[in-house]
Amino acid sequence: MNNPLLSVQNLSIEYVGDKTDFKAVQNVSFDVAPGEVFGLAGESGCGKSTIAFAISRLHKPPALISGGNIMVGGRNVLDLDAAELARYRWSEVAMVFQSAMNSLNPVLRIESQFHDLLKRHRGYSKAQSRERCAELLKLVDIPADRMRDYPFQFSGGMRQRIVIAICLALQPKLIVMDEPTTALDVVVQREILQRINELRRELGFSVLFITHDLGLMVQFCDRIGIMLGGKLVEQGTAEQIYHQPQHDYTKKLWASFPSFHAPQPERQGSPS
Amino acid sequence: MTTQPAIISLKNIGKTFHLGAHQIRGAHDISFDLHAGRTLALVGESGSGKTTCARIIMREYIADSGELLFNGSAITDNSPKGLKQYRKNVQMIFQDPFASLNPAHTVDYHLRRPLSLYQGHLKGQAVTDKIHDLLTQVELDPEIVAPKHPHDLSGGQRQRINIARTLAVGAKAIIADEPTSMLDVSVRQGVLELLNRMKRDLGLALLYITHDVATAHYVAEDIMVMYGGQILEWGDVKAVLSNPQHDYTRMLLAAVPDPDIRFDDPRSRLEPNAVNRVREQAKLLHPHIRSAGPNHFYRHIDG
Amino acid sequence: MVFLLRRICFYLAAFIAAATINFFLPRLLPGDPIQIMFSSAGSTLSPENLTALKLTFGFVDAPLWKQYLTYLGSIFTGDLGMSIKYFPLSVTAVLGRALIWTVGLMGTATLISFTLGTFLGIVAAWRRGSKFDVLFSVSAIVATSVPAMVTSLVALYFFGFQLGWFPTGYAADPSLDPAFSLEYIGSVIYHAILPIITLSIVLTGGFVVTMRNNMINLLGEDYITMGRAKGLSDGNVMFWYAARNALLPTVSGLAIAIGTILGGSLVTEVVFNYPGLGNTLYHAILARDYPVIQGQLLIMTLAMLSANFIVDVSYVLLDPRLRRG
Amino acid sequence: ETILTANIEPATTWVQNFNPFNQTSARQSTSDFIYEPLVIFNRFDHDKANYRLAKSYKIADDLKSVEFTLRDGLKWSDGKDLTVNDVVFTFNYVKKNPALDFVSIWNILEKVEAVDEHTVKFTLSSPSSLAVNRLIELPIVPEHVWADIAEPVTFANETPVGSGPMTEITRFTPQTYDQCRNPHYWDAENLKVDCFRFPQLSDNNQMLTATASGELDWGTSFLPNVEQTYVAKDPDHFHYWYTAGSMVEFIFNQETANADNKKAFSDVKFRRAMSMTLDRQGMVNVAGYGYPTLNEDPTTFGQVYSSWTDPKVLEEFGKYTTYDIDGAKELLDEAGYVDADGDGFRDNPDGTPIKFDIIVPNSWTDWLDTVRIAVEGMHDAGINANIGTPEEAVWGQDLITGKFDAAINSIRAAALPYYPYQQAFNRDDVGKTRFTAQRWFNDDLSKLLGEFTNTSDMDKQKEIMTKAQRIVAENLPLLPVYNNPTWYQYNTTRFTGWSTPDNPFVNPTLSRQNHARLLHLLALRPVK
Amino acid sequence: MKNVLMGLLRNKKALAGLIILAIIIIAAVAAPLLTQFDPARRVGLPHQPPSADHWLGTTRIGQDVFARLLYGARTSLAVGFGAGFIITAIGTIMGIAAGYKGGKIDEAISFLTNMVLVVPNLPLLLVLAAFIGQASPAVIALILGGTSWAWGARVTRAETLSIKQKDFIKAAEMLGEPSWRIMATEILPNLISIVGINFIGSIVFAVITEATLEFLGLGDPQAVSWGVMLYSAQNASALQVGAWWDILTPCFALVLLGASLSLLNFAIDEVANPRLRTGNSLARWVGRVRAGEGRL
Ligand SMILES: Nc1ncnc2c1ncn2[C@@H]1O[C@H](COP(=O)(O)OP(=O)(O)OP(=O)(O)O)[C@@H](O)[C@H]1O
Ligand SMILES: Nc1ncnc2c1ncn2[C@@H]1O[C@H](COP(=O)(O)OP(=O)(O)OP(=O)(O)O)[C@@H](O)[C@H]1O
Ligand SMILES: [Mg+2]
Ligand SMILES: [Mg+2]
Repeated sequence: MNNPLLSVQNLSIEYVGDKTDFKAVQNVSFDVAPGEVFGLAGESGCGKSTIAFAISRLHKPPALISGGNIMVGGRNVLDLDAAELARYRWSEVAMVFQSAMNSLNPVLRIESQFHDLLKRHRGYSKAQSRERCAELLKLVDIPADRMRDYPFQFSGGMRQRIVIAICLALQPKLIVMDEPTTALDVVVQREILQRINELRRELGFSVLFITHDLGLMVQFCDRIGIMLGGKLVEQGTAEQIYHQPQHDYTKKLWASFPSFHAPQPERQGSPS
Repeated sequence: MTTQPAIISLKNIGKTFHLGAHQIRGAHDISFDLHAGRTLALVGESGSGKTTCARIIMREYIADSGELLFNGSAITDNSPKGLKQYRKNVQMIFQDPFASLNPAHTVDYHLRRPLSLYQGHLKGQAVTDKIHDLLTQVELDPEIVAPKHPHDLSGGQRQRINIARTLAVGAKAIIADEPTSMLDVSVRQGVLELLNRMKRDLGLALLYITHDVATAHYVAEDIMVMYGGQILEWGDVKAVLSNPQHDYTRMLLAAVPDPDIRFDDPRSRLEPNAVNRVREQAKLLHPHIRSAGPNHFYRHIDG
Repeated sequence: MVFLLRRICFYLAAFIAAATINFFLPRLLPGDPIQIMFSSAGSTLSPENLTALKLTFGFVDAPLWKQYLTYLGSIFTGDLGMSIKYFPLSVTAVLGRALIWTVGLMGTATLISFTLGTFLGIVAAWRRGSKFDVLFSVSAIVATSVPAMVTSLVALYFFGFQLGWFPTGYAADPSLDPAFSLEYIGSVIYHAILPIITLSIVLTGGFVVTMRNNMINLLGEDYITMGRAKGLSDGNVMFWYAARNALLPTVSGLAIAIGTILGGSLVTEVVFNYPGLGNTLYHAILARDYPVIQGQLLIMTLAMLSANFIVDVSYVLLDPRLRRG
Repeated sequence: ETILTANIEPATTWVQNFNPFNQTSARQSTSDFIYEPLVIFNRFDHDKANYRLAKSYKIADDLKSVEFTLRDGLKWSDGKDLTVNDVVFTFNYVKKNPALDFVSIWNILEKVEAVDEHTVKFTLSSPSSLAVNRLIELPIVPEHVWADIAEPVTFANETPVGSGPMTEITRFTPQTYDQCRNPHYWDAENLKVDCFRFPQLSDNNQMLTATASGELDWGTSFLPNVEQTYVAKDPDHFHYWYTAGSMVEFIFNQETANADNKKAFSDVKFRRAMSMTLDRQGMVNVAGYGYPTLNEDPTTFGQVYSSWTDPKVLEEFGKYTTYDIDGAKELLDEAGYVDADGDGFRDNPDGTPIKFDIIVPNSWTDWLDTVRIAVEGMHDAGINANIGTPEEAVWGQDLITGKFDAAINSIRAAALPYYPYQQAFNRDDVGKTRFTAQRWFNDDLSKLLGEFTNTSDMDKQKEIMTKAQRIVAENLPLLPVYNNPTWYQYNTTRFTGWSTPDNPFVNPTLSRQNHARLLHLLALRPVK
Repeated sequence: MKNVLMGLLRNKKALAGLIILAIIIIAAVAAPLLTQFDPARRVGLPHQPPSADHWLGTTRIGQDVFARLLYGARTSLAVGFGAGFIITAIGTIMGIAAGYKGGKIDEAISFLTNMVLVVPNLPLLLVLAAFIGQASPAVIALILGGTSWAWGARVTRAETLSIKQKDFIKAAEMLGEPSWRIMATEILPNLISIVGINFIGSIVFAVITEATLEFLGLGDPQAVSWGVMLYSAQNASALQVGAWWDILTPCFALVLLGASLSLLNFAIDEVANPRLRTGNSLARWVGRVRAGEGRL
């Protein structure tokens, strides 16, 4: 791929244990092009979040990046020093976490969760932050006058949308979404992803989308990588993954996915 | 519908929660039957009242209005003994396999307790044999699994233990409240298969509660779509899903991920305004019931 | 608001219950308190003499329930009777005198230990597993298990007697008259340093451990990670995100800790001859000065209740979820 | 201005109370220093009368009345005249307010009247040669102040008007107070100290610190290891002298509720044996740091009244008050106290068990240690004795009410041996004081003591006491062990003229019981 | 249960705590073998410094400090464990009953608990001990047990409330288990670490409080215990006269016992809550980073 926005190269990540180490990510490589939605699928514990964390360099001991590079916009993220890292985070890569419920600070008003970010990266005053906050909330269909509320006063779907608005605040080139909608209803989930899709079209950022719902993934992503036990076992366009799955594991995943839209696909493999 | 007698029937059940000044409609005018050898799926989004229905059936909540019938007769005995007698027949499988088994006890203990409570005639070796049977029935290796603690087991295995536990009681009806939503995609199928088999082989009546329309389609004979405490549409699974009548049902189905229609495709699009409108409307009470086929009913939106 | 109202009702009930216990306790236990009280002074007193004295001090032989009602009434009017040992001071005056010192001592020590302990706990949690963490968490654990008297005795011995850096008693230089002068205030501070330090040592450990554990539990939360992902400075995330939330359970722990603090300050005051409530209580007990003992328990309970109330209020202020709820 | 810093009483906080009738919470510097006595008898100078407010007194020949003559020109500290009317007022005032009468003076008094401008006459209810000692215990207060006091018992007398050398409270804080010279003091020319300063000290350790720092001129506290902790700090100026004070003894309650114990307690052989188990020297050395004065005198007189002791009595009964475990065992065996039930302890001759607690105030550590040593000895002799450690107040009450088996107790030392005997063996005092706690009485003894007060003839008195002491030594109702030390440290840096072992002109202690402390104060001279 | 134990044995802090505790217990039990002296008797000259005869010197009246230390450990341990047991038992029963039963029972127990919590504990104990008079260690343990359970009850209740929400409790109810059985066999085993922490914390509290009461002179001065040792030493002005062994010995013993138990408590916390753990993995992690095998 020419000039990928994100290029993960031979990434290996371990969790250091008391006696032995656990290799959570093994030699994973993939690229994400500007404006592209790249999906990472795989079952629980296969290392998806571990990769997502590494991209923002959020890991803490005992996680250990034991090999590989993460290139964003041509720079190796792993080589950034503390100051560069602070600048890099969120302004280049923003992130939506697994649970919408808990990724907003429960004791801070929504506006101050925008403000601390904007102040840090842009040096905004309170008034400026408030103005920007209003704009952003409008983008995700939340009335701007609610910015003085606390997170617990919003429903789960609204909270997730607020997080997305915060993600957009610095106009990052990449947004990492780690199972952003698992806790939500299908309808809400659809509304949110639809909104993200529109915003992506509008603003041109790329998305790294993590989920274990293959159907949703094919619907939303341009390209998809399938992970199994820390390894990236298959990678291709959504089309390919859906219609011509190569790896046995991918096939098995499809088999266990009952779709009611399409006529039932022939089931391969036996249910476990 | 079917000719077999209903094991459990709900007749015009209503339940309102009072939270200080305001009220929440938990269930309104709910009626349905659970039949032996059949699965009834109850779908709906979060907060629509599914669990409330389950709890009313489990007699954890007392309904404000309406009747709960067991084997065709209204329940009158509210003593602990009567409750126990009832629960011998009606059991529940919970959503979170990690929380529904006591981490302090072994699998063996989890199955031994219902046996000693409900199959008191079994003694000594007979109990152990029965536990083996049960575990084999849910496709687990008794030798390996019985002595283990829950945290040594995977989510799918735990859910199987839960199923075995209801079998140990000897229940005729099982309420499964989102039994697979916490499981990995790859093992969900297995658990559902197992439930299906139990239904077939043992003639159980199953209430399958889920927000995942796709799996409901896969396991159930009948389906009910719930919103705001009301059942908006119900009937044969195929009929309802292929020919939804209520706007809300339509919207719900449209929102189910479909690999064949990408987001960029205008067909997939849900208009936010439309969504809100449907939601607002579905919240209202709809007393008029219409039929759209021999086994397909819905609440008609007036005006 | 409903929450606070409920609490206030509880406090009122608790206060009356405490007052009741307070009244009946000495009367239920063996021995006639009045006899005991005067017997030490009465080695040559004739019975007539004793009776006259008792009457003067207001010990009447009314029926218990009547005494109880009088007692309850007098509590609410703030009249706690006369001290025997410190005659002619009223109990209120004796306690009032002592209260200032205890409040100063405990207040400062609590403030220091809470701030320091919480801060150390935050940093230890943030740098979990580092040398800093190991050093401070282990010494905090050890510190929580050291009795206040041990710390006080050892500090008194080394810094008071051996090195002579600090005075070994009193709340101020006895040769100075209480005044709002630099000299006097300086002397008060100088005399308070050692007791405050020992008391703080006793208390800090607990705060370190609670705060550290609360913090560590919180650090796994998504919003903390989100704070870091936002590129906020470590300090910002540590204090604004993590510590603020971790503080909530610590603050409620503080309410319970007040009891420990009172106990600790009692021992410290006795060892350092600091004229606070604890010391007063101790000597009142030795002298069987029942009116003072009763008043003291009451005032301590009242202190606990107010501390709890303050904690309740600050809890509401700290946690927006309670404010609206 | 010369200020003398002294430790007069332990306190956690000073309370301004100078009511001379108050025995519980008034400052101990009230009597003598603010309210000067009529006369002070100096025990250290052959009980010589030092005339203070009175310039003389006279006991009537029939011993039925006493007349005191006041000095001329006496003034109260506010400048008003001090007259016989004040004396008469005071005694009648106390009669009117019995709660003030802490010396129970009206038990022996019939009436008080002014004979003339300078003379006041006390008529006694029965003849007594010793009434003077009691009369002078009551402080004389100014009529013009006290006549208007509505509640004299609770009156705090914060700004006292007195007759003594130190009447002016110039400074009073909870932690220190200054008591300064009386501007109208009649004996001002002998008074060279301008002010007392009393810092508040609450326990041994604080007193030690204050004394050892040289801050105190006059100390009256127990100091552990005084040579090392005090004298060594400045051997040229820091001194101490512990004279023999109250007599400490073990007692057995003759009227104990425990019938089995009572059998043993009432047996003089048992008491003698118990007395022989007491390691008195050990008690003095170990429990008392060597400060108390050993008392192996079966009459209990000991060193304080050594001039009264009959050597024959000592010879005859002295063996029962010397430490001799084997002797004790022998005596017990002889008397039939053997271990009947095999529990390792001796029982009564009739087989009933003996088991008792010796009670001691739990915070009086020297006594506690004394009892420990006693119990060790009793165990060695096979007696099941234990320690009971109530609070001081409870101990006092138990002794008064008689709810105990055995105890350690003390009797105050006074000018004559008559007083301790009168205190301990006066049947009328049962239930009123702790001194009669052993509840042992003897009619012969009572008669002798009655005779004693009916004569003022020294030889006659001596004869009576010789008979009395034989009765006591023979029956051994009190098991003397030592005399408590009277604590006294003095610092010659700022003042001289102290009473010392070389010049023991006065009982040196500053405690309230010692009226001669006033004489001591007047002898002090500031170092220039 | 087994896991907790295994976890404890693997935890360094727990191991240190257990070893110290074991030494103290052994010393207490084997006291007659370790010293020939009677702790209550005078066996030497007053205030002798440590020597071959008297390993830790003698007290003011010539008792052997080492013997008193050993026998005193018995008292401290007995009071600690006794009171700890009572406190924990009452606290746990109250806490579980309030948390599980809810409703009126909860309200009553919670009120009682909060009541006890707002009455200052040490002052109350002081008054009680004084009124009872020369409280023996056993009496002190009883009073402590009766007045100090509230904290445990509150914590247990809170934890019970969260366990009660778990589906396995609901499952047991659906099975028709009687409520006593749910409390005893479903809830209690899951509270094991809380109960453990409560127990050990109560022991520390009881040991310290008993010593404090005795130090203040409200105990039985005859008892052979660390608190009485402190009291006697303080009364004899041991520090001022330079007899440091007399007063520092019980101080040190108290600190050691307290520290060992607190370490154990901390470790239970760590075992129960893996997040708190700072095990070997961090050391290994640091090693690997140093070796250049990786970064964050
Ligand atoms: N702090 C940690 N210490 C040790 N192992 C860890 C740690 N965090 C994660 N792991 C392990 O690393 C593996 C990968 O975890 P990761 O969170 O990346 O999985 P995931 O694919 O995101 O799963 P899920 O879909 O459940 O979120 C898992 O097996 C997990 O047990
Ligand atoms: N005990 C209760 N007290 C008050 N309100 C309740 C109670 N139980 C349920 N509700 C309310 O009743 C409504 C229906 O709840 P219910 O749990 O039945 O929904 P659900 O469809 O099961 O949702 P989910 O999919 O999230 O489990 C919700 O709004 C809920 O908040
Ligand atoms: Mg993940
Ligand atoms: Mg539900």
